[in-house]
Amino acid sequence: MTDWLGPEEWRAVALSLRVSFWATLASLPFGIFIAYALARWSFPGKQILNGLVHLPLILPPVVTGYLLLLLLGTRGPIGGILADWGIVFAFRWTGAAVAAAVMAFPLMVRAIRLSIEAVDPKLEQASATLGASPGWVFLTVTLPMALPGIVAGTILAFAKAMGEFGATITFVSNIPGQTRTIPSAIYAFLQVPGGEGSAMKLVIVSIVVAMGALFLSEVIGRRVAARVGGA
Amino acid sequence: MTDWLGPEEWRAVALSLRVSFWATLASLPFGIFIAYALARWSFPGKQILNGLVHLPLILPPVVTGYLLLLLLGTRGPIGGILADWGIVFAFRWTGAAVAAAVMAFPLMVRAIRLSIEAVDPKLEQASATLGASPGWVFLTVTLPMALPGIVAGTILAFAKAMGEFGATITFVSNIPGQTRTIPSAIYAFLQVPGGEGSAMKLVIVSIVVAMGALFLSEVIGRRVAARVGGA
Amino acid sequence: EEVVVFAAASMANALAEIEGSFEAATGHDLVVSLAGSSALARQIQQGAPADIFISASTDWTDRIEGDGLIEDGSRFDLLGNSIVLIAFGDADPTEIGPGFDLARLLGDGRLAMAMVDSVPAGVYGKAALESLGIWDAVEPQVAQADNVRAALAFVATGEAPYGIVYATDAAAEDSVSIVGTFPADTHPVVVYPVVDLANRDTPAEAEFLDYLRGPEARAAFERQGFTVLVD
Amino acid sequence: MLDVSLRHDFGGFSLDAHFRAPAGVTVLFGRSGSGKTTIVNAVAGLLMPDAGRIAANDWVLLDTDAGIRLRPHRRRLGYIFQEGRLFPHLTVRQNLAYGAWFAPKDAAREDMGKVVELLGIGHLLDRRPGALSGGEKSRVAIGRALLSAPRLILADEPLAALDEARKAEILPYFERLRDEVSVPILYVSHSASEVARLATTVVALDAGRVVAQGPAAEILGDPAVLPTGAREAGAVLTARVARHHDDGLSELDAGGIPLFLPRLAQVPGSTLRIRIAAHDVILSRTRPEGLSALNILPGTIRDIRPGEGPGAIVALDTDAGRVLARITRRSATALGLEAGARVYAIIKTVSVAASDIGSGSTG
Amino acid sequence: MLDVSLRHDFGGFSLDAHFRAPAGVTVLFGRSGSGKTTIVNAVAGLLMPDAGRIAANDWVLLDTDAGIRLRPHRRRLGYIFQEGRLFPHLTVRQNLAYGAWFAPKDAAREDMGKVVELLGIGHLLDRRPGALSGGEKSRVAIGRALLSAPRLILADEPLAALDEARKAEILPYFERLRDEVSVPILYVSHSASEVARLATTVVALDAGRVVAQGPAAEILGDPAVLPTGAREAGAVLTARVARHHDDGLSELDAGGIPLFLPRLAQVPGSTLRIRIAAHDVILSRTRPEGLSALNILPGTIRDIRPGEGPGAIVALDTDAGRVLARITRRSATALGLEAGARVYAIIKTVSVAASDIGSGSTG
Ligand SMILES: Nc1ncnc2c1ncn2[C@@H]1O[C@H](COP(=O)(O)OP(=O)(O)OP(=O)(O)O)[C@@H](O)[C@H]1O
Ligand SMILES: Nc1ncnc2c1ncn2[C@@H]1O[C@H](COP(=O)(O)OP(=O)(O)OP(=O)(O)O)[C@@H](O)[C@H]1O
Ligand SMILES: [Mg+2]
Ligand SMILES: [Mg+2]
Repeated sequence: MTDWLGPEEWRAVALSLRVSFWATLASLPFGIFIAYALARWSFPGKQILNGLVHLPLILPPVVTGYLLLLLLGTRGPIGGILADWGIVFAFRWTGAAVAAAVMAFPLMVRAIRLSIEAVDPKLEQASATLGASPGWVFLTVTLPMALPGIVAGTILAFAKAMGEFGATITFVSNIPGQTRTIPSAIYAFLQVPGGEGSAMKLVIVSIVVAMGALFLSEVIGRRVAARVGGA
Repeated sequence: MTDWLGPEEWRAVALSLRVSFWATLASLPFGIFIAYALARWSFPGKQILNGLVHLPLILPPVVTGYLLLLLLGTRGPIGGILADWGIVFAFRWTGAAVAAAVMAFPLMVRAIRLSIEAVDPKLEQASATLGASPGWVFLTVTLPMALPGIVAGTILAFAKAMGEFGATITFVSNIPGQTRTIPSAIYAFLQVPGGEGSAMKLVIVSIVVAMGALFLSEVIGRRVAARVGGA
Repeated sequence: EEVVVFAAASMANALAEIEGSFEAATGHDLVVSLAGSSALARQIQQGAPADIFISASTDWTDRIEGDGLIEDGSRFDLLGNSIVLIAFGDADPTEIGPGFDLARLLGDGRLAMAMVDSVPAGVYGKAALESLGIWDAVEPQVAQADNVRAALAFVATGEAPYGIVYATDAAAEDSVSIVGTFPADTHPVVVYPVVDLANRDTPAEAEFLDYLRGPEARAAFERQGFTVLVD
Repeated sequence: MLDVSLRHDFGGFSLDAHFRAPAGVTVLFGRSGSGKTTIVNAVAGLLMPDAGRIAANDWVLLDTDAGIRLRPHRRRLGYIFQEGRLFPHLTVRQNLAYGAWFAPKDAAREDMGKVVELLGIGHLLDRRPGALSGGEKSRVAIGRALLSAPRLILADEPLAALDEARKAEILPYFERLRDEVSVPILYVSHSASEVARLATTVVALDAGRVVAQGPAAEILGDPAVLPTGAREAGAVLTARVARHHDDGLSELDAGGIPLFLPRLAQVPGSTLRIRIAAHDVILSRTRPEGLSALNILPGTIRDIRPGEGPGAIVALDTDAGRVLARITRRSATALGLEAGARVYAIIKTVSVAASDIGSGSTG
Repeated sequence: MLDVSLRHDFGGFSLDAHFRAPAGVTVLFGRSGSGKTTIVNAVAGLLMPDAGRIAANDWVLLDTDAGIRLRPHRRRLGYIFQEGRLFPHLTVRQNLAYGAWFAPKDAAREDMGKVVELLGIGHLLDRRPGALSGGEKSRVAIGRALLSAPRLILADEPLAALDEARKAEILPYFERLRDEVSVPILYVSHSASEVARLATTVVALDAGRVVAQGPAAEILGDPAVLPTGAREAGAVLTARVARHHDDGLSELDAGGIPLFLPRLAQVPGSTLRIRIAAHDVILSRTRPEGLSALNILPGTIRDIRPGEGPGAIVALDTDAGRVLARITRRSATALGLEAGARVYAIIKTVSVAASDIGSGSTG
C-alpha cells in the first residue's frame, strides 16, 4: 500500500463500478417494461409478478443470494442450462452484476412505475389519435414524460448496486478481481483486527462515487423537469 | 417445535411485524417532509441532504449498522444525549426499528418525492389563491394528490424493514424477543449445516406478510388513482 | 498457476501476508475469497471453483467431506484459537473457572457473543459457559452478533460491558481488555481445518498446502495470535 | 358521409345519438353537457361506447355488432381537443410535426409554413407549451391536428379561446379543408355564425339525444330546434360574386337581386354562403327610401311563427331565397303582416359580419 | 379602485402595462397573447413581475419598490382560471367548498345553493372533475371562485366554454357582484357584448402595452382602439324601465325617448345599461313609416369617422345619449350625411340581445 489505496482496493473499486454499471444498464429495459406492465396493464398474475419483483427487498439478502446460488449456480436448474450455452454467472463478475441487479430491481421498478403512472393518459390518447401505435405512443410520450422517474430509478438502482453485499457474497463469493466488490472488500477488512482504517477508505470511495452519480441524476432530473415543466 | 413454527420463531415474526410497522410509521412524517423539501425547495446543502438520505443505500448494511452503533450507542454523541432523556436504542426493539427505518428511508423518500414532483404546481397555485396557506396547500392538495406515491413509499419501506438484516444485527444484535427479527433468525439457521429447512419456513412467512402488505398497497393505490383519475 | 482458496473471513490478515510471500516464492497466483464459512461451504456444494477450503469450524468441513467433495486424506487442522472474556475499558484479569460469577459481573449489562447456535465463536462460547454451569444465568443477557467482530464492536463501543470473542480479535482492540481466557477443556477445541477440494488437482495446490505448514506461514499466523496446530 | 349511431351510459348521463351526415362539415350543436365531446371521443376511438356503429365514407371505424373496433391510431384523425392536450415535453415545432411522423408518406399534406403563418404562431415554434398563452395553445392544437394529414378532422370548440379577429382568420381555413381538400369534419361549436359558415349539416343535441338534424339553413332557421334559442336564428343565402366596387363594397348576385357586402376576397364568379341573422332583418310594407341600408329584398311572407317572448319569426320567400326576420309581435300586428303579404326585407351591408360569410359549398 | 403598474420580461414577450380603474368591473380586452393572463397572474401573486405596484382600494398587494409582496393566499382572491384548475381529487362539492374553509368566518359569503343553481351544476355535486364536460368544468371553476368570499375577483375568460344561453344566465350574476356586493372584478374577455354589459372600465391591451383605457362606452365606441376591430363598436345607453307591456315588451325611457325591448326582469324604475352595436343601427333622413323596427331615435350627427374597409362610423347625439351607427361610405354619400345633419336612428327591438342589456351601474 504505497498509495492511498492499494492495488487490491482499486481493483475492488473498478469492479464495483463495472458491476453496478452493467447491473443497472442491463436491468433498465426489463425495469421499464415491467414498470409499464404494472402501471398500465391488468393481466392475470399481475399481483404475483409484482410480488416477485419485490421479493429481493423482503428477503434477507443472504436468502436471495442463496436462492440465486441454487438457481443460477452451475448445478442449478437455470444455471445448468445457461452453462450449456456458455453463459456462466457463478463466481464471475457477471454473477455479481446479476446479484446487484436483482437486489436493485424493486427500487428501479417502483420509481419508474410511479413516474409512468403520473403520465396523463390523455396525452397518450392524443398521441394515438395522431397516428402513433401503442409502441410509438410509449416511445414518444410515455417514456420522455416519465424520464425523471427513470433517471431516479436508475440512479437508485446504481446506488443500491454499489452497496449490495449480502446477496453478492452469498451467490458469487468474494474473489478478488472477479467478485470482490467494494462492500465485500469492506467486509473482509472488518473481519480482522485493524482493518477499520482500510475499510473506512473504501467507504469514503463508495460515498464519493455514489454522491457523484446522485448529483448527476439531480442535474439531469432538473433539466428534464424544466423541459416538461407545466403543461 | 411442536407446531409448524416454534414459539421462538413466532416471537421473531411478531417482533419483525412490530419493528417494521413502527419503523415505517415513525419515519413516514420525516420521509414526507424531506421528500417535499427535496422536491419543491431549493436551499443550500440540498445536495448534501439528498446524499445523506441515500447513504444507507450506498453503504454496506454492516457499515450503516456500525455507524448507528457509534452515533446512537449509549456512549455515542447522539445516543448519549438521548440516554440522558431515557431514550435507549441499544439492544432494544426500538433500536431495530431505528435501523430498519434508516435503511428503508431512501426508498420511502424517493417514492414520495417522485409523486410530489408529479403534482401540478398549478393546482397548488389555485389552492393558494383560494386562501390556503402553504401548510394548507400541502395538506389539502399536494399530500392527497401524492397519495399513490406515499402509499408506494410506505409499503416499499415496510417491505425493506421486514427484510433488513445487516444493519440491524450490527446495531442491536440478535436478542430473542428484543431484536431477533425474522431475517436474524433466518441468518442464524443458515449458519449451521442443515438449517435450511427452518430458514425456509421463516422465508415463507416473511413472503406471505410482505405480499399481503403489497397487495393491500395495490388496492389502496388503485382506489386512490381512480379517485384522482383524470384532471 | 492459480490457486483459489476459500477461507473464513477471520483469516484475512494472515492470508494477506501469506499471499505475498507465497506468490513471491513460487510464482503462482493465490486467489483468496473471504466470507463466512457457511456461505463458502454452500458455494462449494454448488460447484464453486475453489481448490482449498479453510473453515473456521469443523461442522461445515464435515458437511463438505460428507458430500464427498474433498480429496481423501487431505484434511488437517491448521490453526487453533482460544476464546476469551473481554470487558470494555480496563478490567482486572480474573481466573475463569467453575463458580465464576459472570452474572454478577454483568449486572444488567449485556454479554456480547457471536450467534451461540450457529457462528463458531458463539458456539464455543456457549459450550464453555455451559460447562462452567453459568449459561442459564447469563443467557437472557446475551446479545448475539452475526460474527465475532460485530460482537467485539459491541464491547469496544461500550454498548456491552462484556463479551466473548477469540483471543486473536481481543488482542488487536485497544478499547477492550481481556478478563480471562476460557480453559481449553470447557469447550471443543477451536480449530481451522484445511481441506483440498476434489474438483481438480494441480501441483500448485500441493505447493500451497505445503507452504501453509511451512515456517513463513507459521510466523504469519502467530503474528495474528493464532496457535498453529501443525508441526 | 358520416354515419354515427351510438349508445353509451355514464351513469347519470346517457347518450343515445344517431345521425347520418353527407360529406362536408357536420356541426354538433348543443348546450354544455349535452354529449358533444362524448360523441367526438367515440368517433376518435377514445371512448368505447356500449353499442354503436361509426362509419365515414363506408370506412367502418366501429361496429360493435360486427365486432369492429378500430384502434385510435388506425383511424387517421386530426382531433383538436377541447383542452388542447399539447405534448409538454415537445416544442411547438415538434408538436406540430408530431402527426406527420406517423402519416403515410404519400398522404396529402398541408404545408407547415402555411399553417404556421395562418395561425400566427411563427414566433412560438421553439417554445414549449408551458410558456404559451391560452389562445396560443389552442392555435398550436389546431395546427397539430391539421398537419397530421388526417382523413377525418374532429374539432371540439377549436376557436372558443380565440378573439374575433383571429377566428375570422382561421375560419376560412376550415372552409378550404371542407371544399378543396374535402376532408370530412366533425365540428363542435356554440357559435351560430361558425355553424352557419361551416356547417354542411347541423346536428342539434340535447341531453344526449339528437333533437334535430339537417342542412344548416334549415336548422338555424328553426328557433324551436335551436338549443341556444331564437337569438341565433337566421337564413343562409347562396350568392355569386358579381363585381367589386372601388368604395370597398362587393356586389353579389343572389337569384337576380343585388346584395352589397363589405369587400370580399373571392373573385367574381365564385359562389358564397351568407348567413343573414333573423334579428338583423327589418321588414317594411313599402319600399323604403332615404335609408342607410343598401340591401332591400322584396318578397312574400310564407309564414309567421311566434317565437319566444315578444318576438315572431317571419319567413319570406325572395328571389334570393328564403329570408328570416325576427320582429316583435307588436310590429307584426302594427304592419298587418300575414302570410302572402308583400314586404321588403332590409339588410344593412355591415350587418353581415365577415364571420357570417363563407365560401361556397354544398350546404 | 384598482391600480396596476407592471413591468415584466419573459424573453420574447415583454409586458409594460399601467392602468388605474375605478371601482366596478375592469375588463382586460386584447388579442390572444397580448398579456391579459400575465397581468391577472401578477394581480393574483402567481407571477412575480420584475417591477410593479398593484393596489386595490388602497390595499397594496405588491410594491416592488417598497418591498411589499403579499403572498397569494393573503390576497383573498377568487381567481377563475382560464384552464379551470379544478382539484381532481375532490368532488365538485368539495371543490366548491374549498375556498370557504380559508375565508374569515365573518366574510360576506355567497349562498352555496344559490350559486349551484345559477350555474346549473346541482346534479354534478358528487362527481369528480374528471367526469365533467368542458363547460361543466368552467362552471364549477366559476362557482369555486365565487364561493371563496373573495375581496377581489379575477376572471380569465370565464364564459368562453359556455353556450349563449348559459352565458346569458351567468352574466347577471357578475353584474350583481359588481353592483350589490361591490367586489372589484378584473375580467378578461374577447366578447364585446360581455364587455359592454359588465365593464365599468375597459383596458385594451396590445403586445403587452395598454393601448387604451376608459369607460366602456368610450372604448367600445372607438373602433380605432378596439383590438378586435370595428365589428365590435357600439354605444352604451343608460335608460330607466318605464313599464312592462302585455305583449312581452318592456318600455324604457332613455332621456325622454321611449325604447322598446324584449321583456326585462327589472322592475319599473330601475336603471339599465344597453349596448347598441353600431352595426345594428340604420340611419334615415326622414322619419320612416311602415317599418318593423319599433325604436326610432331622432338625432344630430356629431361626426363621421371613416372605419375600416367600406364602412364609416357615424356618431350622433340623441336625447337618449350618444348613438353609433356603422354604415357604408356609399350610404353616407348617398344620404348626404355630414356633421350637423338631422337623422333618425332605427333600432330593432330584437336586435338588442339579452346579453347586451346589463343592470345599471356607474359605467
Ligand atoms: N412562461 C412564459 N415564458 C415565455 N413566454 C411566456 C410565458 N408565459 C406567457 N408567455 C408569453 O407571454 C405572452 C402573453 O401571454 P398571456 O398568457 O398573458 O396572453 P393572453 O393575453 O392571456 O392570451 P390568451 O387570450 O391567448 O390567453 C404570450 O405571447 C405568451 O407566449
Ligand atoms: N367519465 C364520465 N363519467 C360520468 N359522466 C361523464 C363522464 N364524462 C362526461 N360525463 C357527462 O356526460 C355529459 C356529456 O359530456 P360531454 O363532455 O360530452 O359534454 P359536451 O356536450 O361536450 O359539453 P361542453 O360543451 O360543456 O364541453 C356531461 O353531463 C358530463 O357530465
Ligand atoms: Mg365538450
Ligand atoms: Mg390568457
